Amino acid sequence: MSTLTSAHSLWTLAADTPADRIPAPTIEYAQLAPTLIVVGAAVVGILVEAFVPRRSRYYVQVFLALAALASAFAAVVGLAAGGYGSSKAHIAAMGAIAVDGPALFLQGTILLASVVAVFTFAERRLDPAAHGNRVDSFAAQAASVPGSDSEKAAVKAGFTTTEVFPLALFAIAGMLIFPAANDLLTLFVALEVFSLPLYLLCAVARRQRLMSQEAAVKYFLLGAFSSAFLLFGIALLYGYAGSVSYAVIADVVDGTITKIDPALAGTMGNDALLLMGGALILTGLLFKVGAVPFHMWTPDVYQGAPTPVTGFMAAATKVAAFGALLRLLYVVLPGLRWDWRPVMWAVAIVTMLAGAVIAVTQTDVKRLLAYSSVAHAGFILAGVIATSAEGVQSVLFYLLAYSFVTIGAFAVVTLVRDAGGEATHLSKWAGLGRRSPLTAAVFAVFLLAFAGIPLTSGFTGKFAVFSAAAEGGAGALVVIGVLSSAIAAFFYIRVIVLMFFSEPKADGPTVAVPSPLTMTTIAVGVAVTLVLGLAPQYFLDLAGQASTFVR
Amino acid sequence: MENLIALLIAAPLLGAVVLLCGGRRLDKTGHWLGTLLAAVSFGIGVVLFADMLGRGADDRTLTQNLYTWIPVEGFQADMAFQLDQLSMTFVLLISGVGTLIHVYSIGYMEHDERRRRFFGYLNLFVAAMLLLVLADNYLLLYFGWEGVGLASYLLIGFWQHKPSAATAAKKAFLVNRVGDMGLSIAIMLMFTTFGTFAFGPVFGAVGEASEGKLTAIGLMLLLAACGKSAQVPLQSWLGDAMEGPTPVSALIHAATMVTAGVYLIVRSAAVFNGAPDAQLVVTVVGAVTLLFGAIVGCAKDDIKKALAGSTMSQIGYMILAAGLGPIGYVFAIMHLVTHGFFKAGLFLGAGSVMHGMNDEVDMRKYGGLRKYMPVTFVTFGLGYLAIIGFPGLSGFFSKDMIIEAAFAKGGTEGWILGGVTLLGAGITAFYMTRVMLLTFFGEKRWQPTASDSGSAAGSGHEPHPHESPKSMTVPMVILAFGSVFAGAFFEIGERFLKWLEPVTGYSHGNPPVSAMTVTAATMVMLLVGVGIAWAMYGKRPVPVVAPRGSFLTRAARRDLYQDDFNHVVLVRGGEHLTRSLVYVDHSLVDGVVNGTAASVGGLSGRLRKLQNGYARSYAVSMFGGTAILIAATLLMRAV
Amino acid sequence: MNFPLLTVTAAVPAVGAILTAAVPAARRTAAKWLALFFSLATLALAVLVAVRFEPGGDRYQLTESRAWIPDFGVRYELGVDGIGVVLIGLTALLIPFVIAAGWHDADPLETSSKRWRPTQGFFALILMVEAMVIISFEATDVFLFYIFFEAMLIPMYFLIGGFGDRAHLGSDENAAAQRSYAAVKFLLYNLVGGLIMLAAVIGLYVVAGNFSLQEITAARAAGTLDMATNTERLLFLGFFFAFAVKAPLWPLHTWLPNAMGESTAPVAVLITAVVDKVGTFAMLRFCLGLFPDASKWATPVILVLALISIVYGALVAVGQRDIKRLVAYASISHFGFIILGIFAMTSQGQSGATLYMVNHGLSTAALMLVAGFLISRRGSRLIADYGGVQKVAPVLAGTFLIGGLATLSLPGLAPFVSEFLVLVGTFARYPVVGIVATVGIVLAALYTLVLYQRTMTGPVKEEVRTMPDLRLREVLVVAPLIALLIGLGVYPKVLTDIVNPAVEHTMSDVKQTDPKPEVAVEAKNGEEAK
Amino acid sequence: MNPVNYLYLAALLFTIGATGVLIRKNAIVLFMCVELMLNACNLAFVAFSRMHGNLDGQIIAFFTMVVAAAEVVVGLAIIVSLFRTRHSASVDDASLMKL
Repeated sequence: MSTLTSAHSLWTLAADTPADRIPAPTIEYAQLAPTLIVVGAAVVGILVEAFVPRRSRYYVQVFLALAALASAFAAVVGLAAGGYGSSKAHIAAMGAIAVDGPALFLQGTILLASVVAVFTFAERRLDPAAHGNRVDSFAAQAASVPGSDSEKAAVKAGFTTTEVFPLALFAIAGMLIFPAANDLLTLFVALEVFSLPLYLLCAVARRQRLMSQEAAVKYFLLGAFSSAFLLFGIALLYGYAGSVSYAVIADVVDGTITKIDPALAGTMGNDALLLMGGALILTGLLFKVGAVPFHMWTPDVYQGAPTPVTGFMAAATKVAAFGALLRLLYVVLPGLRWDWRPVMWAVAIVTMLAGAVIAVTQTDVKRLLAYSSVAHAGFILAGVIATSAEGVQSVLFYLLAYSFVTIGAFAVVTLVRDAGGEATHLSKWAGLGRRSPLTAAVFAVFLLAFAGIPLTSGFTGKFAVFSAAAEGGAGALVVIGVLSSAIAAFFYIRVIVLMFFSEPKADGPTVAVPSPLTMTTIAVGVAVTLVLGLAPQYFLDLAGQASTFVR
Repeated sequence: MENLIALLIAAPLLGAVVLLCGGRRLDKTGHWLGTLLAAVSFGIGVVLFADMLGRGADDRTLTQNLYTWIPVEGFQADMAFQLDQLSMTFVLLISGVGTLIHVYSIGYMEHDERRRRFFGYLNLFVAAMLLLVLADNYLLLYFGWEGVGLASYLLIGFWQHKPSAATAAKKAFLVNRVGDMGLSIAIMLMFTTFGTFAFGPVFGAVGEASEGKLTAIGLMLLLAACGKSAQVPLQSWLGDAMEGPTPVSALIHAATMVTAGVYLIVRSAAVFNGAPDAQLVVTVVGAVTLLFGAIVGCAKDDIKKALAGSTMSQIGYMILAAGLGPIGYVFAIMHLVTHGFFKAGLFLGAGSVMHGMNDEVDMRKYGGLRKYMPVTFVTFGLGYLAIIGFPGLSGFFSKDMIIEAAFAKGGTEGWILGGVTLLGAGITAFYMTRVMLLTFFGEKRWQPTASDSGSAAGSGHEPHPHESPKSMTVPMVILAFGSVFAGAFFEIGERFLKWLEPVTGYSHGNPPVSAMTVTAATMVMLLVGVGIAWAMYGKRPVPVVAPRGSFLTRAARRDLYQDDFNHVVLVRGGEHLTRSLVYVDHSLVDGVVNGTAASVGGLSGRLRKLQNGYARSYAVSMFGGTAILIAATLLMRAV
Repeated sequence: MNFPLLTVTAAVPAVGAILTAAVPAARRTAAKWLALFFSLATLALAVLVAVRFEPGGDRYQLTESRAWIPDFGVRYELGVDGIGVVLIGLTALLIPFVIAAGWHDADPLETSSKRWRPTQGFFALILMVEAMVIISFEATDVFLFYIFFEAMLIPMYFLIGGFGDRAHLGSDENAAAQRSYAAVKFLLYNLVGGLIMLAAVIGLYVVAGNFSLQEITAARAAGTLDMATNTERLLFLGFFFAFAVKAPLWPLHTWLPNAMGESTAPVAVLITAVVDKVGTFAMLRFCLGLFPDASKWATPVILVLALISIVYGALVAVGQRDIKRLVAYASISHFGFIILGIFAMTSQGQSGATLYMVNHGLSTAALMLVAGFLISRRGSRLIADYGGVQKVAPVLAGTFLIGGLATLSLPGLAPFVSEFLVLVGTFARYPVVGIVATVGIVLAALYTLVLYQRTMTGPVKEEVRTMPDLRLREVLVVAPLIALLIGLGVYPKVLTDIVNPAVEHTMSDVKQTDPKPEVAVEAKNGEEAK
Repeated sequence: MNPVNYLYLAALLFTIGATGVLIRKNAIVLFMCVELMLNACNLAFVAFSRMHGNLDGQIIAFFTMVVAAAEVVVGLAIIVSLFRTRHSASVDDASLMKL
């Protein structure tokens, strides 16, 4: 910001000043390492697509992606260990990006989730081999028309869409920035950076490509629509505060800003700008977290997208979006607490209830999980509303718990297959527990975690969020949350009944035996679910230490 | 010495356990074992009795405290026994008559393949009954009280393959349960009033308690007594109870268990003395039952049911006497004992008759049996004379005493009660004579086809009456002796009065009329009763098929419609109630829950429709949502 | 800290569950014996607990305390008072019988696939339930208790829904549907109760800041922790609702008949004799301990509901056509008595209620298991399908009768003691309630005897003519239960001695003293008053 | 001229764009409407930048254009592939997934 004003003063002066007077921005590369590593890897990935022979691309890409994510996570850990999460937390890159507890915690979560998600991306054992080539769940050639000769040729030639890995890396990079963004511009750019690749990833399913493309279109149009709202909101806030930097806006909102020029004085008075701007930005973020009434894309997109992508999206997107939401509400708009809290109350309540209620009558596993994710968004919002350190802590913890359960659940969904690919219709899951008890048991664990049954991470998270909300004085919200989780329990249990208590169908689906990749994903999911359920203290501490924003 | 008390109960209890758990291998010897153990108990009783006589009138009470049964803060129930003259009387009666009936049953149940279990139940009964009379606190008494109820249930329903028997057993237990409710409430009242329910402390503190409380306790005890002793309004089970084997009817439903109510009231003398209103109710119940039973007894053609009616009526005498207070307690017990002898004798006689007649019970199908079974005839006859109060026999003394006592109550009550008892004596004479005539006199009326009202043994061929085996006749003879001499024995020198007086207390009261006149009146009633009976059944032949009879007769045959009342009001009503409740449970209580679930489902189905698959409608919802969001935020600021 | 006996007691069955589940499909019998062994080991440990426990000592003994989730103020705190000891004993005692009785209930059908190992699952789940029940009897930390109170629903749910009664009405699909309906109903009822309790637990956390039962109780007593009246009442209701569903109290009872009707007899015993006791136990320990004033405030309503349960349950039981549903409604009636005793708030009432929990466990186990044997023979649960069994299977009939007599609480059998104590305790404070409750003893006789008469007596039905009498295994299951019923009926002292001190503590929690009798009597035993 | 008028214009354009998204069928047109909304935002940015007299708004506008360009690439790719599959660019035809 300072640079810009100075630049502006230059600009208004005579043009004879030498350009070298513009000070080069100082970038703390070390502290931005996680993001930079991922972006770099993504770029390299593009080059790999260009130069590495097709045969070996898959391996290179997988290795590259995993290495990048691992090292990025290492960097995050290093930063956290270096105290950037707590004592040395500050704002880097000329005020564009915050390096603080929440940012690092969420980035760590996103990276871990992405690692296991990439495992499912790389799974090549589930689909039967086509012409002797092992295939993953992505289209041989996304560009070719489904059922066309070119597609057949591509399949015959054993093409695979290895581009998904760089795309995923780009998306991850955007997600890493999103919760750390410290001015609205960065927020917007990050949003687009992680949205656009996701749109594409939705479109490249190998099976049921029509649905996949439809999902992509819907996601894209609605996403663009929402980001337009977000952008307009940014514009209004900028108009209100004369800056897009969180810190400045916050000061203006509080009225604690020091130097007030007449223009600012003029716009500052106009609360409409502030409120409408805030509301519009909230719209954009609530769209990403899938809160009612901005949730309607979730079921369709979750169903249409390739299941690994769905899992990745459901987990990582939520983490990133909620991170951004937290920062916006806790850093930029705390001064407006009394304005947005009631509204968010309403949103949270509607989200919890609608998500739970509509899920009751779903007949497709992926749509069911989509609606359950909506309901969970409502629960997390309850924690967001607490506006307290406990609130932040609980939300961070919940996101950690939730993302692994989600990825695990969708990974299990990829295993249950019949002739037409994944058998996602619930009726096909009947008697799964009889046919392959282990798979069913694992899925049951995830469902119980979703339902918030004690001894699973779901319960700990729910307790954390609700107790934070209750301490924040939102008792009624807790009661409603409890009721809606009762409704939610009903449909999770319906699936369990279906799997264990109903007789298997003769033409029922088979459970594919996955490679170690997916197995790891599921195993990690189960492990995290149980650990966070039985001994959550360490992670609660982590989240607790990470629960203060830098401003 | 007092350590023997527990053995009184232990012996038959052991018998019950061994016989019931012993399994088939005891089928051969079981009945001997059972009889032996009952006899052992009687022997111990005699020993204790001798010891008791050896001691002075005031230190004759023995107590034995085994252990604390239920120790809870403020609530102490001991497993403790108390043997005083009153208990002693019962111990001898129960174990004595009990033993005799064991012996009798050996013969009577010879052909029943479940005889072993029968003896097990009998022993169980004896043990429970002894516990009842030996307990030193009401809770333990309650233990015995329900114990005899169980034994009675098992024995009435002994022939369980007969639905009628099973039903009768269930009925008996349920009606008794109603009485038990009274007993338990009485105990609770004592606990809240005195903080204890052991005889000694309670009776000691009666003085300090309010009369209201005492009356309440008294009435509850009376309710219990009504249940167990088949007094109006809880008398309905006794008639049906005759479904049980005859020895059972003799032991449980004539001699011992049914008299437990009398014991309870006499035992609680202290309480009742403090509650005159309760006493009045007792006398009324007694008087009503006295007539009720007698009338029913007049109309029944089933010999056992007739005797059952008479039992009811005789116990009515005792209850009435007990209700009179100190004037009557002693005579209530005395009549109880004598009645124990002659009524048991009568039932055994009836049993012997049925034994000879293929278990035919309809007296109209008897007739002229005195030639075929002389021993039964004589013993039954003596019992008959005793019960109608033929001068010199035991019934004469005991009943006479009660009638006198009733008059001695004084005032109009005295006159009314006295009148009732006199009338009762007359009716007793009538129906007993009727039984006698129908059974043993006249000419034979039995047909080749015996009805199937008997047990499985009831087969279709011509019955050929015969005298019963020794094992059956001997007890009858002994009981006949008892019924002849007991009364006189007790009465000479007022032995019985002196014996019990320390326990129950005695006051002579003020008879408005002299004992002689009362006796004279009784005799008159007696002759009238016998005369009418002779006129109706002795002179002219008795129709095998019962005539329709007068309204009163028909009413009496149906137990004065009391059962029908129960059936309509309680049974039917209960059925309707349960049915409707089942319905409520299913459709209302459950319906609400299922309804909620269903409505959630319906709501879900409707909301689902919003997801119509059109991207643009999603956009609309987003747009609308945003609009609302903005509006809301602005509104928040506005207000 | 010395040897963590309580943890071990709860851990042994859990370990057993895991091992049993791990037994390969072919070695079914091995799994059964393994499960039985572990349940017996648990019983031994439970006995050890009872031995180590000094009735006169501290309120909570054998305590353990470790940090668990400081952020939520949650500690891993265990400790038992007399009530806990007795109930742990009951649980550990009944499970072996449940296992032995269910020996063949989970043998796989020929049709089912090789990978499907129902037997291992069945016994593993039973042991898992045992572990969770035991630890919830031990927990003195509200959160810890809640965790297992909720978690035990899951294994129970699979036991009900996964292993139905082979003797079902109608077709297989129909039965499967009925079964999963019952299971779902069970789970949803209890889950809703639990979630509402969760709200209350969170509320308690907000108010008190930690979950330690002892600390909170002490603070309440000392007055350092005062709740607003309404807060306390709301929290109480939240807790009580969950326990009332579990107990179950009218009108939250309708899940029990379905659950007991559809599940196998041993599982039905597990539900009503073991798991449901957690509800009543928790009322005694948590509702009264944490919210004494609110408990007193709510007493009138609760007493009325309990009365309704007693009478209503009994009457509906009379109207049942299905043996197991009848027993279920009988249990509802009995739970009414237990709750009555708890909230009468007299030492007799509460001792009675505690004994009642044990005795009802034993009596229902006896009755239900014999009923199970009966049903497995004839393959029908309908009362109307039986008749005259007593003729062909006297031992079965006899044991059935004794179980029934225990259910109608005949003196000399254990339930009488507890029922009478409850009645006396209630009567002492609320005479009218006490009198109405005594109606229950008549109705109990009614449904028991009607059941016995219709099934066991009368002419022998054709279908039961060939019915075999109890086998040795079955006798071995029933005989000890009956022995216990009689033993505790004539000598309940063994239990009361352990229970009484705990009850005194509870009474002091709620600051209640027994009503004094009108007339003080100096105990002069024996001699009569003239 | 008062920069506020530009804001009004921006608001108007944004609304038009939004309305277009809601009422038009063709995916391309829809997409154009979105672009219109983004441009409205740009206009607003520039106008505010003028009012506050600092450069941020204008710089943001450039960013927005870049982002919009990227969006076009992705968007057209998706829409085209959809069109080639279904031979129609109507978003209402793409409604396989519902309820």
